[in-house]
Amino acid sequence: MLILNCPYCGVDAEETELAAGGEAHLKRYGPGSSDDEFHDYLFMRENPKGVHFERWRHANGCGKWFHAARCTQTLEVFGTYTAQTSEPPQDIKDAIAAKRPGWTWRGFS
Amino acid sequence: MSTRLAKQGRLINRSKQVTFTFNGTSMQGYEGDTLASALLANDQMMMGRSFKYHRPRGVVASGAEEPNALVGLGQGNRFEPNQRTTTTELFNGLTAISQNHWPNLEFDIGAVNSAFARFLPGGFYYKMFIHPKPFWKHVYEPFIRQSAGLGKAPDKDSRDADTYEHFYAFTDVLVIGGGVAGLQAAKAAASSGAKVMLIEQTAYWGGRAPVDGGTIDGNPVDKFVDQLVAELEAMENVTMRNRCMGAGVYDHGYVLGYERLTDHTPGVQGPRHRLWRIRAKQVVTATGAIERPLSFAGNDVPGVMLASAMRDYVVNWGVTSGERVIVATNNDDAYRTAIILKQAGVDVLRVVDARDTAGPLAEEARQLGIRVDPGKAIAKVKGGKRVKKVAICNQEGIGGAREEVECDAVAMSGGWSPVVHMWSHCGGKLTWDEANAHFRPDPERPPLGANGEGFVVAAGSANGPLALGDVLADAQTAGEAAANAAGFKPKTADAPKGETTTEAPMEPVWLMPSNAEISLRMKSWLDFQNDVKVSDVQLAAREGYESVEHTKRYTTLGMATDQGKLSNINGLAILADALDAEIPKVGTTTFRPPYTPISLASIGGEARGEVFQPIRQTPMHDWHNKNGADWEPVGHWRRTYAYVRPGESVHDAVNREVKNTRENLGLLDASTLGKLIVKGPDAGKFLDMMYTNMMSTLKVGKCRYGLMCSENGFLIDDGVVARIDEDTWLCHTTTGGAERIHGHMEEWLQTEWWDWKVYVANVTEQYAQVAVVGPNARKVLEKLGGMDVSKEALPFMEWRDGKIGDFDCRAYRISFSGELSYEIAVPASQGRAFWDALIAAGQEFGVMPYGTECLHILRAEKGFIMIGDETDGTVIPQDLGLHWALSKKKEDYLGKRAHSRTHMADPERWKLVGLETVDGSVIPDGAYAVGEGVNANGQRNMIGRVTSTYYSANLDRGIAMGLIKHGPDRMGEIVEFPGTDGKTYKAKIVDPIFYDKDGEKQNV
Amino acid sequence: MSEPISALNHASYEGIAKVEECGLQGMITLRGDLSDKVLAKAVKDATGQKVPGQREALVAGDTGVCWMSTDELLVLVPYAEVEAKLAAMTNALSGTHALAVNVSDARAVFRISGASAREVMGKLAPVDLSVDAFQPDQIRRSRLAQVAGAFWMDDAETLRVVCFRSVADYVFNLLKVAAQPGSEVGVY
Amino acid sequence: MKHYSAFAVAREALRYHTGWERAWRSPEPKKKYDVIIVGAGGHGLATAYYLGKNYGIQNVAVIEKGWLGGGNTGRNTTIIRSNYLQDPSAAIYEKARSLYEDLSQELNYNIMFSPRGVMMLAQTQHEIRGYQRTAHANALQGVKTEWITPERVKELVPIINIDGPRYPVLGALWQERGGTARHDAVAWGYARACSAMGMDIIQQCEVKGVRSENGRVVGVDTTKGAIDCEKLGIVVAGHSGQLAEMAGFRLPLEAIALQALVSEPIKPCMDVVVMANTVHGYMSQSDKGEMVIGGGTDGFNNFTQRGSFHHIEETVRALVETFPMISRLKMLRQWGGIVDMTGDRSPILSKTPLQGCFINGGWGTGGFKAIPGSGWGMAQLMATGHSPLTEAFTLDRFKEGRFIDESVAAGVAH
Repeated sequence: MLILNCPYCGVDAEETELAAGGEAHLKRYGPGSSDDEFHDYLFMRENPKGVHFERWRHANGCGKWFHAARCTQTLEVFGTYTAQTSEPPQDIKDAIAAKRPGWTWRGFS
Repeated sequence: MSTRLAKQGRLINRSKQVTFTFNGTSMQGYEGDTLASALLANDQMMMGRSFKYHRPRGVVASGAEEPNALVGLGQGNRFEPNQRTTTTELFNGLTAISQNHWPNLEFDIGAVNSAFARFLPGGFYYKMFIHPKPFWKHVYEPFIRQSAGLGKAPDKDSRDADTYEHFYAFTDVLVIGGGVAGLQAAKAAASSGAKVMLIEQTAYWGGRAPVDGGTIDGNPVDKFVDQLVAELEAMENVTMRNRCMGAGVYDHGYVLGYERLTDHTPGVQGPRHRLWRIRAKQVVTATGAIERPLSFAGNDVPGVMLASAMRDYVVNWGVTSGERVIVATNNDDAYRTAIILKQAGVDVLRVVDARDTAGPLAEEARQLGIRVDPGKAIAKVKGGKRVKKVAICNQEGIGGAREEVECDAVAMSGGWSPVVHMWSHCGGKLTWDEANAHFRPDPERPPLGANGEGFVVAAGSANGPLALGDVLADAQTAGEAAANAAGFKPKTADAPKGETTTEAPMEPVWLMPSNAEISLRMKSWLDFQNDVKVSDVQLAAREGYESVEHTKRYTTLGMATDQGKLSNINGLAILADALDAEIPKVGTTTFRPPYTPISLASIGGEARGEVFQPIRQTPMHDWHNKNGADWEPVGHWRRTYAYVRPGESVHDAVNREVKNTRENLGLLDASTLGKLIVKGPDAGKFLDMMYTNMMSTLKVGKCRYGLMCSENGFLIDDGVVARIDEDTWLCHTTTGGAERIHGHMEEWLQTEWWDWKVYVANVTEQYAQVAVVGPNARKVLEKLGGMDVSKEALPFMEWRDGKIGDFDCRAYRISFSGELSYEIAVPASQGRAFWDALIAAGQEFGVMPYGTECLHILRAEKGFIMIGDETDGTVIPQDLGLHWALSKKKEDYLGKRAHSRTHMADPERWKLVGLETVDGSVIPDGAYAVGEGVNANGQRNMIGRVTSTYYSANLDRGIAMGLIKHGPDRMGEIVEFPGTDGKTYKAKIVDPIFYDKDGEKQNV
Repeated sequence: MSEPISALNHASYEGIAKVEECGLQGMITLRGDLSDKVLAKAVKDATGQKVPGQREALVAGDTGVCWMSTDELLVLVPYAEVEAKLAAMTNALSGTHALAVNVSDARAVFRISGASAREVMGKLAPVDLSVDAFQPDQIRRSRLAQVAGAFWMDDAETLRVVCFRSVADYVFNLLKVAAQPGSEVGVY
Repeated sequence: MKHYSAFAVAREALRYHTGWERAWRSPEPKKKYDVIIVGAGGHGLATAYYLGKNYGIQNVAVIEKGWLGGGNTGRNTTIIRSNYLQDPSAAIYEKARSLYEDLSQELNYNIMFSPRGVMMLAQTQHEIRGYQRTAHANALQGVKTEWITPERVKELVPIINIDGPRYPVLGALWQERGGTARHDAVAWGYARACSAMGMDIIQQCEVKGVRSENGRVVGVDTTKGAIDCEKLGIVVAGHSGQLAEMAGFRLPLEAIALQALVSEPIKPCMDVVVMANTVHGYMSQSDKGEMVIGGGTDGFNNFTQRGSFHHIEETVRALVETFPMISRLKMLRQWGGIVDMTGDRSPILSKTPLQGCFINGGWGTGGFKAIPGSGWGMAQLMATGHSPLTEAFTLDRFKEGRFIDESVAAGVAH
């Protein structure tokens, strides 16, 4: 039963207020993209054992989507941040580095 | 025999007698008794039968760890199987029945299993009952199921008479366990000002320390407990609950508390159980320790009990478990039992101590005239339903040279194991403690919370220490540590000084005698309820079931209702020995919640009966209810399937509605259709991405039918979109689509196109919407008066704001039936009044309300697709011949890229057509069209399927729509649909529009 | 125009707390840039209140404004005035990118009052309702058992709860169960 | 291999069961095998078994990080059915079900397959249409199912409440030869048979790397050293992604938690398996008497084998509503497993970009019931390069948009 802090309304929301939205920072590929690009965009996921970036919606709350950086093995939460960004902010990356030196996730580290 | 003492019993109130029945016999007990203590007081030692061999079972413990003394409690709608007598508080009128026997407890047919025990070793059923094949299902299994299964099933029609609830609590520090350690830890934590919650599973505070004796700061333990409880109760920041068990520890500091409010006072107003959902920054587990049995032959005979339990029954409830008792031990603590029994006037024949040297307590026992035999062991306990005699031998050796002693009870102590469940539930790791031969929490590897730091601290004997002084000191430290970790500054203080007689070291004894021969090992029980013996674990190891998980599953060790609280460590030790490995190397099985079983009803909480799930109602719900509505759940909504009149079948009603709507006037409650306002400078651009067709070009005042696809290309929703003003659109969605599509839009706006200036609002429930349908639709509206609804003023696919009668409304000239049709939205608060007005005004025009089935048939007659019928999550617009709705002009919209994938562009895909049965019959729902031959897996080749199929009262024949391979190119051909009814339905492929092909009716 | 009727037409129940459906309440969902001065003035004109801060509820009786999200407010006005206030607001905001819609009829409002009011809500919403965590002037959007809802405190012993109209009956029944006699928890 | 029978048990009893030999050997790995299967769960062991039995390939090693059968094989709700909608699913699940029928005799190990019947309740009009569609498809697929009335439902399951206030039972899809089996025994039985064929089951051995030469697999590096092989089968459920990464390709999979629970044992009161998908719960009664209950999955990636409690809540309240008499029974134990989910919730049995390397995974919540069919098809694929049972479940289907979606008939997999 996770608790995530909603960066929009500031509530420490328990899981039942939230809706999980899958992997974060996917780049959308539309018409004109290759089959591989489109396939990876829709189906290929990192599924890491460890640091992961994912989307959540404060569904039973302010209704906003946000991002969370979380460890899939310990469920440790490194931080949450706005959904209006295409990559994790530096302070989140630093927070992860402090706990998981040498971490990488897709292009990020 | 077991009996009640004239005095003693710190927990019972002798002035309050309580009457109860066991297997129909009326018995007496006192307020404060548990069912177990009361039964013992009535010399009822045998309380049940074991699971596999149906052997007689007596109570062995005095608390939550009890594996044997389980009963069926209560009657009728309050009957509950497998209730532990040791945790059941006695009350007047309690009725209990013993379990797993036939015809009765004393004489049980199933006990033949016991005679054949030798032929039924661990895992025997994997090796037997294989031939002949049909026998498993019809002969072997029924017998096994019948003889297993423990408690009686509640009556099939019983309905729980009680209510249940949840409660959300938030605290800085949660302390689980109200013994001296828990109390002290709570005090230490609370001193910091932190919010502290303390829960205890029993009805009293102090745990077992008051029984074990000793002094705290010079006072008797009882006095210390009373003072401390009073002190804590007086603290503003401390919440205390007893009868509230810590059931499970979950991720991010989530803890389940299982509070039993009225189990001991049935019938009293209020909920029976309350399931606490506690969020704690830090959790202190002060859950104590559980004594281990000793493994010797016959250790399962009624009368053989844990030494600590026998002690509890004397001190807490003034009950002796026997008149002539032998104590067997590998540690000093058991001498306390010997001494207390002796002082209570019980004849303690001797203490059989596997060790050569014991501590001062042994000396004390000798002073009282108790014979102590060092280096000795119990070779075998004799007796069937009650201990009769005990054979004593040397601990070293195979158990020869026995001396037999007559007695009626045996107290055994194999040392103590900390209760580490709460520590382990969420991933806390354990470490092996050589000195005490037990697993205890490894402070280096606690369960981790949301911040990646440990969030559980173990305190007192749950953490390893067993001596009173050490327990209190450890609790003080734990309490302070928890408060610190929760972000508070506790006042550091010295723990109160606990003093007890010092004890000599225990010696691990996993088998009595040390090299017991096989005949003894086959009678040495590990799991009393599931009948797992030392020899079974050794057999499992020999056969290669080496992992502790394998052994557990192969022998069922620790899988009984006590989940191995007594048996697991002993079994583990036997396994380790058999594998010639060290115990910590073998490891433990996983500890899973709950600590002890919790009622399913408490998990469901308030969600039962009328609040099981929400039912969404439209403003006209009551009218429908009063007028014969046959309800259909659509998501959480309730919609009317048909309005059934007296003497009518549902089918009749549907046909009546179908004809009347085409011939006269029908009313549909369309309030459940979603209505989303989309507004902003970029709204048009946004809707062009959401819909497959162009919405930005829609003129103000006009409506357009739109399709929505997922990014994966599949149809997800459809509906009519209306342009309200320059930068505002109103999008209709399917019923139940409102929340889904609203979320869908917000998702794209917030996570992909966050720089677009668009706001969305869900106004679905602001309006009651009524479809006024049929040749007389305009007449009824004109009769009510108000806005001009003429063809000229309000043409097809347009909308207007205005008044109808005296109702403010928005009228849409749209049709899902092919009839002259208006959908009229009025404020929900006036929906019912508006509906009533239409019904009244409509009388002269033959008005009838119609339901969802009529709606389906009308649209099918017109070949309109229905999301959820023609679509199922695998269908794309191209399959349905909706190419016209796929904008060629737009370079992008959700689903466009997906449609260009090979399989979606495949000409072999099944395509939408109409289907007309040759004989006019109705093709069964879900029927498939078959082609020639079979595929590589021997399955009949299919070339299509029916998506919607109905009897059309207007056409008086069966009509259907379906997806058929190359369908549109095969007009006029006949395809076959084999039904599950044995018939084969022949249907001609036709155009899907069955009625009013030119659409004249809707354009009048 | 015929007499408008609220979802449960003032139904009420008395248990460990009093539960009442409040009847019709004028409500406007306002979405826009909350830092925008024009928007602030529109809110002020409609309610006399400033734009609330995060999770703030500035409500007096049937007039006030609640923070719903970073770009959304719930404006409360007397039911009879909602159309006029909405028109004025729409007019004032005509130049700016904002959305104001009447949602009065899309909602139901309940009042829970009495010493156990907090506890009744504490059985249904996963929210810390202890005095030090939840106070008058705060609003919380959350879950009431299985449906979404929002609530704030009018005073130390009174909660006002807003939910969707279609589930008013469910929420009322929930509150009745949660307020059943003999179910005091005794923590708040 | 010593033959198991009542006679053998009796004979052993006379010598206190001291004569039983190991069910499977515990060998050290050889230098090289024809085939290495990674993962000694049901699917991996069954694959090895049919490689040996159907294709005579017996120089096989099954490598297991932990203990055989210690993953999802031993954590599921043991339901066996094949009433699937789509052809490829129906084919492989029915193959599995029919193999289960004789598996005890074939393996000489009682896996307790109990064809007690599986019913899926229809509680909405939409479900009725979905299940009637499934019934029609099954008839053409050679899967014996039928649509039954509420009265028949009540007859088969006396404890059910068919006219509950919220979702009355409107009928059910009934598969008479569906049922349950003893999950651990399935793994143990296959393991014993594989070992008897001379295959090596190497437990407590973790694969650390996959070795390949010019695009072809040549072996694996393990905690017990390097082992060579001609062909490699990856059958590791939730850990597929990690293994694939070692083999140099990626999989469209995500690992999430699925939970289940059992009640305390009671005397027999429900003989069939009941699934209620509208309210998200399913229940059967084990031979021990426990009510075995399963429900929904979490929505987020999770490798902890612990799920979120509110799913247990949703499931339990649904079942208490459907079977009111269980209200006062108690939950004895809850647990979680890691399931690997694909984009269409159907499995992947496929060749991979690495020659000689095959993948069997993505079974999501439905794996146990498929074990024999999965092993049969996978063995055929690995031995011959093609299997009609597996051909639809290829990796590239996602790229082509050729999905196998079972959710369409509300027949969610369990």
